[in-house]
Amino acid sequence: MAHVALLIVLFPLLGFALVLFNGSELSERGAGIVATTAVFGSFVATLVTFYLYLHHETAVTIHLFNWISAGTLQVPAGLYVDPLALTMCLFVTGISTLIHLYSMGYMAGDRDVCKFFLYLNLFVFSMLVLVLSDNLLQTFVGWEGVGACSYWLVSYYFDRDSAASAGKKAFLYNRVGDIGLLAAMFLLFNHLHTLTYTTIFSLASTLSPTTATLIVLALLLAATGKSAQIPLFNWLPDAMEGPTPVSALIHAATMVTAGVFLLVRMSPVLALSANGRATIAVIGGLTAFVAATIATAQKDIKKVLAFSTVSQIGYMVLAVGVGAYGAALFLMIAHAFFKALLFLGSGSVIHSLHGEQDMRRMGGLAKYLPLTFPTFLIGWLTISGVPPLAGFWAKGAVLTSLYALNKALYALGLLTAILTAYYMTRLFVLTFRGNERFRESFHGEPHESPWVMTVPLVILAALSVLGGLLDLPWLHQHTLETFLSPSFATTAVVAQSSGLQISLAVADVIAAVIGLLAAFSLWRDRHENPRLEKSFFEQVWHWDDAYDATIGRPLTSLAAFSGTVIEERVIDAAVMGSASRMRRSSEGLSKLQSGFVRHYALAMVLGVAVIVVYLVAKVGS
Amino acid sequence: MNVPAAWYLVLAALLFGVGCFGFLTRRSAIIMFMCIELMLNAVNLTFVSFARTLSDVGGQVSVFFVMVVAAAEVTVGLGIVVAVFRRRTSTSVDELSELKG
Amino acid sequence: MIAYAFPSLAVFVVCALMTLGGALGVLLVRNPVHAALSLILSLFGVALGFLAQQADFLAAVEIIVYAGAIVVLFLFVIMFLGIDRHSHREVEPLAGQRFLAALGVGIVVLGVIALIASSHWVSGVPSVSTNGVPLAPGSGNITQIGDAVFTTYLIAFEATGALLLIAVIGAVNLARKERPRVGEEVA
Amino acid sequence: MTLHVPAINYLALLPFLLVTAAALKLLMLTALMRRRIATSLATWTAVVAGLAVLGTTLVQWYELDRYGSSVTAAGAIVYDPFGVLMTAGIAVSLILAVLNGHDWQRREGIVGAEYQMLVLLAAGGAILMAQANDLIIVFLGLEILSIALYCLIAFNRRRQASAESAMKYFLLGGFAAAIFIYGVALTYGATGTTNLTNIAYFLGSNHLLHPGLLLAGGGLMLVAFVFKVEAAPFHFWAPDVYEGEPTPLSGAHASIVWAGAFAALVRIMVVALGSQQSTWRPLFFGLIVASIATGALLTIQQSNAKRLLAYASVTQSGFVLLGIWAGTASGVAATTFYVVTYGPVVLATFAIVGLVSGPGDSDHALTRYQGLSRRNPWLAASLAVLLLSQLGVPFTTGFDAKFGVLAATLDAGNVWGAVVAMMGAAVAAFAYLRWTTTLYADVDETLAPLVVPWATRVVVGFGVLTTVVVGVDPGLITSISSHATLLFQ
Repeated sequence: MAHVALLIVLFPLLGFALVLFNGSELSERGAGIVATTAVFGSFVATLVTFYLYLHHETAVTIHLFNWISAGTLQVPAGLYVDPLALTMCLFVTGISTLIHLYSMGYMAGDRDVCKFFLYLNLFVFSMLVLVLSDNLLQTFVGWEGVGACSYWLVSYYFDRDSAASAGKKAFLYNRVGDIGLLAAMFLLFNHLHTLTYTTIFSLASTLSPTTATLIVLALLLAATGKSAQIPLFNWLPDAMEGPTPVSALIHAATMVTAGVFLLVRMSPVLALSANGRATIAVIGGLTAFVAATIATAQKDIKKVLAFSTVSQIGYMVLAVGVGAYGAALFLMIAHAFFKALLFLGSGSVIHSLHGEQDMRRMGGLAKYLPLTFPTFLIGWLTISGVPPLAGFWAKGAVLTSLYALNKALYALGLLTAILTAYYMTRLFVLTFRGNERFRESFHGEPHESPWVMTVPLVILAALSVLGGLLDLPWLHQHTLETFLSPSFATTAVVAQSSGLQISLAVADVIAAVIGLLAAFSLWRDRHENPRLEKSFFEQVWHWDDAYDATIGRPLTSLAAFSGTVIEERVIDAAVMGSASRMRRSSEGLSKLQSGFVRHYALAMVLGVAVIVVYLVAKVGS
Repeated sequence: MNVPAAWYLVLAALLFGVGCFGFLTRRSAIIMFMCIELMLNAVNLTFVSFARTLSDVGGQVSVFFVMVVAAAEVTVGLGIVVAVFRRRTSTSVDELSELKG
Repeated sequence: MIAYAFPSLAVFVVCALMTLGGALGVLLVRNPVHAALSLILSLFGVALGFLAQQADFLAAVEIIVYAGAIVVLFLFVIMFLGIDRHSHREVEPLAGQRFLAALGVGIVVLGVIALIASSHWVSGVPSVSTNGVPLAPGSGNITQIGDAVFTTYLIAFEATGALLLIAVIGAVNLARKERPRVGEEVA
Repeated sequence: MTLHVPAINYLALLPFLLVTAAALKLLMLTALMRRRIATSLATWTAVVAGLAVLGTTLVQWYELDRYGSSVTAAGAIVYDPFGVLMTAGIAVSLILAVLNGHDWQRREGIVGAEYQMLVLLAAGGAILMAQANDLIIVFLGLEILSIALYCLIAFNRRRQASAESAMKYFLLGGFAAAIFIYGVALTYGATGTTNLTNIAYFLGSNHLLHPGLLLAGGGLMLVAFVFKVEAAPFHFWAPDVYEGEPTPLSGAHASIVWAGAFAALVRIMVVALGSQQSTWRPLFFGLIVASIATGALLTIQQSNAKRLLAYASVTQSGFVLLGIWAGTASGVAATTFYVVTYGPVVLATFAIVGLVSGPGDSDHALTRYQGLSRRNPWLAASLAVLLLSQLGVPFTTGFDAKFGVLAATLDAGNVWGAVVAMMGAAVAAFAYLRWTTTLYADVDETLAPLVVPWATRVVVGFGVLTTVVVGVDPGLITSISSHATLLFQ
């Protein structure tokens, strides 16, 4: 099992190396095939590991080597294969394979396709390192790797200003989150002298409640950065600037799930702090709701999906906050299926219209896209929570846990469910029904995408339909929940009467139907936003403006002040010119390097003189 | 009573200083090289003076090795001087300042 | 005032005059040939210092090896390059070099003398390498040195072999006129 | 009278004897054969000698493991794991330097075995320094090493730059050697012996009330070593000499010379003068700060690859000195690790530098590296890895080495040294990264790929593999170097 588990990580690395070193010789198709095969190999290795795990039924730590060994800091590099890591790996590698396959069609003819696949493989590798790591530091390496890759991929079209600045924004927001992870690591190491998960878990009970709360809050900060939660959620919609398969990869399988994963992984620490968990739940609930409202007003098809991701991740964080880890994971998997489906479907739509992303210039595409349309239909119904698709069960699991633990959060969740159905229906109607508005700007016939793009759509559609089977509420054994339970510290036990369960399910369905009907009635024959949405939601609750007003603008004016007043007289020498200062001192030093051998000898003699003077002073004292 | 070794030590230190100063101020490679020989001889004198005070032959043997090294160094050093200045009319090291920065 | 034996005092004064005078000659004269001759003077002074301090063998070697071989080699190269007419008496081209050199060297020399003096000129224990046997005068000196070279300093003596080997290879390689071209290579 | 020739452990001396014998064999062949001997024959002789030394060190290591360390040949040679490990490092560097030289000779059309002979003897000098237990032996090893280098630097007499750098290195080297031996003389006066063991014993059993003489000796001896390892302000020769000398030799400076000089420095400072630690530590601190600051500042504006690497090694040597500053077992182990792992990296870097410069070996502008990734993707990637290793990126030996010395120096209480070192590393990072990005810069026209000869392939491959494999799993070398403690520590 150890060797197979190692293969999970090594395959993408191998693909990365192959593409890196043969980049100039590989055709773009060749690079695609190599990269896709590598990730597929990783998926197969995961399946084998999974099979082996089912026979052993114990979590395994695979020690690779002693990475850092300095005094009390002992960090081995290793893999920790437990149900949580396996589950993550399964859907990360599986969905990544499909996205790789899809990219071969989507990116065909783009420049630097090799580089694209290079980053893609590295991305998957980093995510697997993150997930399979047996200690926090190694997770951090993967965490940073994912961040760096997302930066490269988001600013892939770096000659577009918006793409470059979106990349930077993603990077900066992530850095803020990283501080959280670093702080958590320092705190843990300071108190427990270890960064290895299993040791942390066994020692966690020795942490004082205050420390535990601090650690949980630091972890939450980390998660808000990576998983795009309030207050650091803004980068994710901007990250749409990258190519669509990248969006799918970031949103569905990797990256954004990392934050939730981290929280779930640290569940034994979370268990120690009720306040910390409550904060998590509130942040998650708020994000889910706020992002959903924003999604109702976006014009760009990918922006809607982006905010929908933020909202769905909010659900997961909410579930983690109330201790329903199983439900969070269930939603994560279901979300991976249907969000990948929706993104790839939207990519197919954009592809058919040669890059058009504005929904106002779409409409009536159903008949042109015979495969994309039905699969997208399934995706839409799944995320809206229509039974018996995966979304219904997953969201149901979250909402059921919420109902038992906190009625207010449950109400918020249900409201968000209505909004979800609403904005997704709006998106669907604007894209596939109604008049063919694209005729105004697009000349020619939209065409269906090639098979490499549609096959992943079909597979993902099938998964979205069947995903609910993972955790049906009336199967008490052999469900995802029981499979995962060894990885969780404590699971919120939600023992509820089947009658209540059924009525909750009915409530979910009603929420979905309300959203669907509202959207249908509103958007059947219009395509412009009403006033309220336009002014507030479309502008992301003025979130960027708020940052701009509270942090950006004061800083700008302060900068202007210092630029005109302070800088010239005071700071110029110290701060602003530190680079040029360094260059100047460098030039000064290099003048000493005059080429005259007697100057060099003089420098030596003066050096000796300093030594002698020091020694005389030492002896004299 | 004979002159103490200390006098010779001071003499050696002064000789070392003269050699050192010559190395820094003379421009001919050959004369700079001679100055290094002066410095080595100052060292030899120091060794011998210490050998006398310590009544130990080790210092004298050290001088022997310093001389061997000096001979080897001179052979190679003058070889380099010849190789470098064969086609020139002066041996000034200040002309060798192409490499810098 | 301690009265020192006149012969030793005279020897020291002569030795000091020869040594420093020769050294200053190297420093000051224009003609490289004269510099080499000044060097010989200085080396004779050092040899005198050796003689005065019971290093008879070394005094002989100093004159044979240094004055006889090394300085002759210097003279040979000076003649060979034909630079005996040239001198560097003009102004020092490197600004501040002389002043800084004098300052640095002055500090080093005075500092070292001060440091030696602070330790009362010597602080080691006598006769370590000869196991308590004091320095022998006259021809006994040669025996003692020979003994030490083949026992305590055996490895050092062997290492000088490698040193001279390099000197041979290096000098031959440096003095060779032009290197042969690739065509001459044989397998 | 009878002469009591001291007992000699020939196994301990075998590495030195092997390289000298190989050089002698080449000399004999040159003298006896009518035509110039083939470069490949000379190369293989030297490589086999290097491999034999490596094999010998392996045997020595196991023998030492079983029977413990000792001194031999009347206490002049020390036979301990530290010396053996340094010798092994020198042997590896020797092999790589010879292979570098092989391709260089091919490019320049130079035949003959002089290069190999001199490199072998230089390695012999370094080995002697690493094993020396007597200041006279250290001096002789230093001179064997230096004189061989003087000849090697002047080797390519077609190039004016080569002659200039030989002259500079020779004059300054002779000057430094004179200062060193004066220091030895003063130390001799202070302790009555030149034997390191005896010095340590003398200082251990006597408390010097007036240590002025000893300190003057120690201070002057220090100068020669920091001159050899390019520590500021004794580093001025380095960029000029690196630029002018044949490129395969530039690698030898920071590998073979470093190993010898640092080994001797460790022995003198930690073993012989360990009791004076409180005095020499501030001196080392000054050297560390000066080296790291000067090196880092000067690398950032260099546009010549070889000069840049010369300044970079000034910084690196500041880092190594951090380990000696600590003077503890872990400090010595970190120093050893640093020196032994830095050699292959720097030699592989210079192998690529020589290759990119092409015939003539004179144009080392960084602009030549533009778009190397298009011409030779593997070569560019290797160079990137090597540069990142010198920068100290995690998962390379550079990181582990820097981490080791920093940890050791922090353990010994040198917080400021560590701070300066990290700031210096950050500044120097700019130069390495600029070079690395040059490799991947877009160029308008793509030149034909460089042909990489087999010897360069071996050197680069070995360097990259070492830095990555050992970098990812430094356990083996770390444990070896922490076992390589000094005999009298």
